[in-house]
Amino acid sequence: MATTTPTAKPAPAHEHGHEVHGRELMHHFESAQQQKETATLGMWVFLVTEIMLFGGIFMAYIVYRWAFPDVWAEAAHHLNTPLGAVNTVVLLVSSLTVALAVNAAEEGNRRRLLTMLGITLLLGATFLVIKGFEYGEKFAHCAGAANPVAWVTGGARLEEKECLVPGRNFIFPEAHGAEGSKDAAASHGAAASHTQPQAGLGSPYQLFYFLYFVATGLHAVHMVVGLTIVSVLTFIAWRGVITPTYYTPIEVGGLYWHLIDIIWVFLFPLFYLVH
Amino acid sequence: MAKTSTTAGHGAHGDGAHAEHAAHAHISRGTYYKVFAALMVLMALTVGAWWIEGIIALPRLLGVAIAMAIAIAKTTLIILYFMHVKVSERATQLYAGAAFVGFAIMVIITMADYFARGWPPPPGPLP
Amino acid sequence: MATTALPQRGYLHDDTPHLGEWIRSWLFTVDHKRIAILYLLAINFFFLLGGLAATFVRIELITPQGDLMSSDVYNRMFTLHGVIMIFFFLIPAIPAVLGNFLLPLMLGARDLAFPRLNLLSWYLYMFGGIFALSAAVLGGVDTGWTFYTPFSSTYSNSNVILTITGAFIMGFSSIATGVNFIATTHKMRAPGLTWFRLPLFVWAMYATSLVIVLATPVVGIALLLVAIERLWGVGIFDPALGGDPLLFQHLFWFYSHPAVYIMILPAFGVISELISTFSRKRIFGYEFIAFSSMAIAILGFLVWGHHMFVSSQSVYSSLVFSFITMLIAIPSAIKVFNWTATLYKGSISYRTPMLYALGFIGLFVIGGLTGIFLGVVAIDIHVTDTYFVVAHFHYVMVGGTIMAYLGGIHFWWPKMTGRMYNEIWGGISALIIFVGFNMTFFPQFVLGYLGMPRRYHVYPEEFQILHVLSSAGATVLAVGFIIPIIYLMLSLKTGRIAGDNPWDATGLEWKTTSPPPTHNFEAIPVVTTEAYAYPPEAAARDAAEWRPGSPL
Amino acid sequence: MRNFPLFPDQASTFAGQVDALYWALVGLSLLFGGVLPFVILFLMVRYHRSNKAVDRLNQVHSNLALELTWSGIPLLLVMGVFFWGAFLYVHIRTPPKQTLEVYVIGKQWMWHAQHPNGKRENNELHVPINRPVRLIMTSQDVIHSFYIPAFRVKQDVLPGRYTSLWFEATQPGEYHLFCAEYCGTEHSLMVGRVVALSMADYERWLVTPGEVILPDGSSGAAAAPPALVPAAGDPMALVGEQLFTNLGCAGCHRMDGAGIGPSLQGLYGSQERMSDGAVVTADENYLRTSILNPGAQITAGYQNVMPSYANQLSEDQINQLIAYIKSLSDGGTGAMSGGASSGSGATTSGASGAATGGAGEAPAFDAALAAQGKQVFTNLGCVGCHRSDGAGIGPALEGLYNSEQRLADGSVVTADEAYLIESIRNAPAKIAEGYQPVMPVYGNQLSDDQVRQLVEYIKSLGD
Repeated sequence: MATTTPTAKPAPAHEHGHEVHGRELMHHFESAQQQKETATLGMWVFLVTEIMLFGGIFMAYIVYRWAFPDVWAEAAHHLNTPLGAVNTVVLLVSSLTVALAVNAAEEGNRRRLLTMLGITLLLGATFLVIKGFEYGEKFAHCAGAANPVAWVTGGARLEEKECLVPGRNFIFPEAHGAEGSKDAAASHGAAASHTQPQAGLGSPYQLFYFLYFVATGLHAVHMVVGLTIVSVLTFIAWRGVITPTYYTPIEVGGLYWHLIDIIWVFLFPLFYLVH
Repeated sequence: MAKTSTTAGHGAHGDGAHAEHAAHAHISRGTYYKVFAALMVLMALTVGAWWIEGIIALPRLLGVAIAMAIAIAKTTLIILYFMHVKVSERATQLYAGAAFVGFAIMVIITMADYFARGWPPPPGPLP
Repeated sequence: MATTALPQRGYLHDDTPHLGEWIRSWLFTVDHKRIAILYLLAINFFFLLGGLAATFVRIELITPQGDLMSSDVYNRMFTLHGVIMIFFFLIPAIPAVLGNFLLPLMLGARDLAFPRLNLLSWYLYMFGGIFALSAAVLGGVDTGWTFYTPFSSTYSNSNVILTITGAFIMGFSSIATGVNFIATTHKMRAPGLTWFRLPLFVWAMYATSLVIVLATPVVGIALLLVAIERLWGVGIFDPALGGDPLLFQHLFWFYSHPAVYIMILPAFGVISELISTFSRKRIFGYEFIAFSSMAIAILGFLVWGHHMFVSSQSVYSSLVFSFITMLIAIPSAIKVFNWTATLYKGSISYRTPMLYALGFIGLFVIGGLTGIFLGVVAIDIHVTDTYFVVAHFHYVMVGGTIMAYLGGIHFWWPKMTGRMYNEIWGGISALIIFVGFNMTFFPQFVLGYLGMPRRYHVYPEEFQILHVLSSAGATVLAVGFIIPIIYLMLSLKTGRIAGDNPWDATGLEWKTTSPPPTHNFEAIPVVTTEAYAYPPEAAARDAAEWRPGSPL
Repeated sequence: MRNFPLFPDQASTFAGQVDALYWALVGLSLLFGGVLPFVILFLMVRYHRSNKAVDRLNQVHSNLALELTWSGIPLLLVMGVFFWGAFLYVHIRTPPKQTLEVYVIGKQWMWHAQHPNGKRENNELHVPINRPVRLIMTSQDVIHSFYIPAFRVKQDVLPGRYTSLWFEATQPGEYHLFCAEYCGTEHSLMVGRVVALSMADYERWLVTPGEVILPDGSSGAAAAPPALVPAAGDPMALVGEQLFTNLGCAGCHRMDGAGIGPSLQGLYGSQERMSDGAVVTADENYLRTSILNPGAQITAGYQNVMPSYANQLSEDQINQLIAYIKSLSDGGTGAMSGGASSGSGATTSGASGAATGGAGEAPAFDAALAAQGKQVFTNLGCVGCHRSDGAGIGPALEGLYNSEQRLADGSVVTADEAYLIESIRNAPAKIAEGYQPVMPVYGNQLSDDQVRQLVEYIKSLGD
């Protein structure tokens, strides 16, 4: 079949150096351009799998939200929407800083690159702290404390029993969410005033919180991974590995960070902004 | 060689897209700032819409549609500009789209079953 | 081709006599060929393990009473068989061994795009395997490989979480391989190697990778949700909370049906190579075979509900799924017809790989046609979850994937090791496998239509004769699987030196030495012709040169 | 040679239809799978390299017409197969209006069935032949699958909802009943038999007492309310009614519609408007939801005040309540109206119609009519005198039907239908020995239908 004619370049890696940046070009690539495009494509293919991974959770979300719209509306009122909104902004800003970091790497501006990566790390950590506080609130309520601080210090108690962490102790409070949405009160507010609190097992309210914890939890795991990646990127950028001809790690790591952002862009309205 | 073959004009290492992007199409910093501003506006819009829905009654589906439209707009901006898909080669663009096609297939077919089946079924706890 | 010694620069060769160094040079290798060998060893180990479990299942079923083992042990046995064979053998078998070894060679590349990711994939596979094995050692798991809720999430008292973790990790190993193959196929092709000059094996691998990448994460999350439900005590598939057990089935089959194509598409690729080479003729309808692979990959995502016809899914969904299932029969049929047409006016030789390939066609036709039975809802209602289904998917998986896997191993054995296997024993074992396979699984079609449900430990007496027949066939089949292991091992020491291209095949992998050097090619080849460009004289010359006494 | 079948029994109306499609497919498969190997064998031998006599030079590598042919013909064939299968499938999934309904509960690892008259059985299912039977099934734990190979029917049984399945048996006999969905350790022991009987045998069987284990694990006789003693043949709906009364449902669900809950009269099968504007059909699943999770769907014009009965009722009790609610509906396809086809469907045909209906089929009794009969019996206050323990001023009616009765005048009569009708309409005509002629003449106060219902009820008390 194929006529094989010897091309210019023999096999061993070190003899590849037809361009100045020989060190970071791996032996099996022909050019830096090819290597960068391959890496980008590979990352995107991996991001496809990430999207499908979260896709399974979104699928479950759609099924149950469609089944229990009232439950969703009531349950979502017990999430801390202001904190969720702040977190969304934090992530969007971090996306910008990552994009600017890639830009700085392209332009060979090491100082700006390090600054941007540093800010990204900071924002990522902020996100996790806020998320942790939100989780803490829910767990504190289960323990009977009014907020996470009170939980640790033994301060203010919660007046009304509430536990929104799915499990044996799950207690969904009587829906005083009725005052929040006046028209909704007509249908399910009345319902709430008559039925006993949806106690423990056996209520679809748990589905909402289960999905909330699983989706945001998995997202938080991705955040931790993302932070690790950005830390490594910061380190190699600090070591001076990144050059205008070789910034593929920043580009590819950035793609991952943006994906985390995209997932949150959907999680935020789906869990916090429900009526 | 019975089957004559054309000379290896293209196809060398990849999809022959090298020349096209040789200069590496590049997104300027100004664009990033503009995109970010747009994201912030969309963010304000989605929270605003939610707040308004709390005051005046809108059909539930409309609320969901607004929130999702805004989320999709944000995602599109991030993917096209922050993730450089707008200036990437064709294969990358294809895969960036493939994920959403795959997800859409899963949702459409599964939900079609739920619609036709009459979901939810009785949520019956058992003794 | 009268070489008498293996080339010194082969990838298998090591300069370091020191044992520790040698082990390290294998365990930390990033060479796709060595990783393929690591996979080969691991996968065959799991195959033997799964086969052992199957042996116990078949022995138990000789008598209608459950007298060899308790029902609990039996359930764990068939689950072990299913989990090991599907997640740790069939899914990675051809891609991770043959694909890993051949894809860069066929593309004229020095390695896969991401060599370290490739090594990571093997480690993930091993980790997943260790989890699954530890689950088996610690008492096993009794849910069946399908892990249906609420049984798996609430009622089973076995090591579900460990097994699920194993399958989950193994999923990431698959994903790593898929990502690697896609990026490699897109970006690493040799100069002149356009898409329509690719060997069909590469097309099949590409289609497989596409399915892996889109489907695997979904089962990952579905299994993860089951594990969380078990750990946490609450979950979204629990009917007590308003959850829907059918949602799990949707998510599970969204992966597990395409997974069937992850198993069979690579086999199609192998068979295309074999048929063409041993007919000494360009494959018939190249484009149709290539596109039918892609069509199967895509349509494969639209038919998962045919596993749920009696699960109380809606009537309309069932009809739509049934309709698309009928459509997917067409690309499979196209392949079979094109392979057959390739034989016409070829110069056919009955070497072992070709015997496997011809056997594959016969068995896959039966497997495919019974698939149509199962796709027709009215018949599926009767035969689903019976031995009819068991027989059907064994015809596709064993008769298809394993036949192709063995055929491929034999075909590329000289390339992988530099030595020939024993042709006589090869032919004998191929025939034994073919006969043993049909003896094992054909009676199961009859059993299935009679109504014998699958996963039954104890069964009504009137089914015994067919079960005994099936178990007897399984013995023959086991012998057929053991013979190749023996003579292939022996060939490593005593096999004839094969030379670079023992089959006179086309394809870039035959342009380099056997075994290939670490970086595959001394010089990157430039491709100027399409795949399988056998000149028409080749076939005639072949026949002219044949003398009585030459290999058949 | 022992029993060695190669093809399953055909014992339902579906069996022949499914098998016809099956054999058609086998034929098509032989056309391809049978011929193709021989084509391959032929080519293999003819073009083997040892054969020097054949032309190898004019090879063909593609042929569009050929490709289209071998794509097109299989496509047409599978489309034909698909439509055949699709129509058959829709037929299999569409039960006729009038069916005999049997409730089935699956649990690890047994099947429990309850017939309309309350008769229960484990791991067996007795069904009449030539009569459509619909199974309404649910599971107590994991997913099971109800499978009768001889009938070619199978349906998964899920926890938390009803699935249904129908068939019409054609051949009397015993057939395998399997659980086809893997359900745990003793999955392969979750088997039983389906007994198809002639209508007369079936009805005789229905009134045969038998011990069963209830789905909650208790033995039938102890756990069930006394009225459920199988011998008494009390309809499921009556147990449901009792439950309805005991739970106090009637306080809100007043039948005149004046209660704070909607009236259940005629509810089953009707279209109900919900408070959110949706219109739902009040089928079994709706009723189930409304009992277990009343807040989920509120009927328009009513408040969400009903407490949830989740965790308070067993699957069994829910089935009984639903059977009762269905019995309140005329238009429904429920067990009651299903059986009452001759009664309510032909009110004008009068006594002769009823009589011929009885004589023609000679059933032991009609469960549905009997249920209505019991209601009439209660409403008229008959039970005040005809106490079942025999201590009343009228004779006990248990075991009366078809027994020899000595009358006050010394003669002996057989208590057949004619005797019962005469005794209702004109009691003093034949007074049982040892009793006084105190029973009023019901003459024309009762319609023919009511009399027939009473007779059926009395028949149901044993023969």
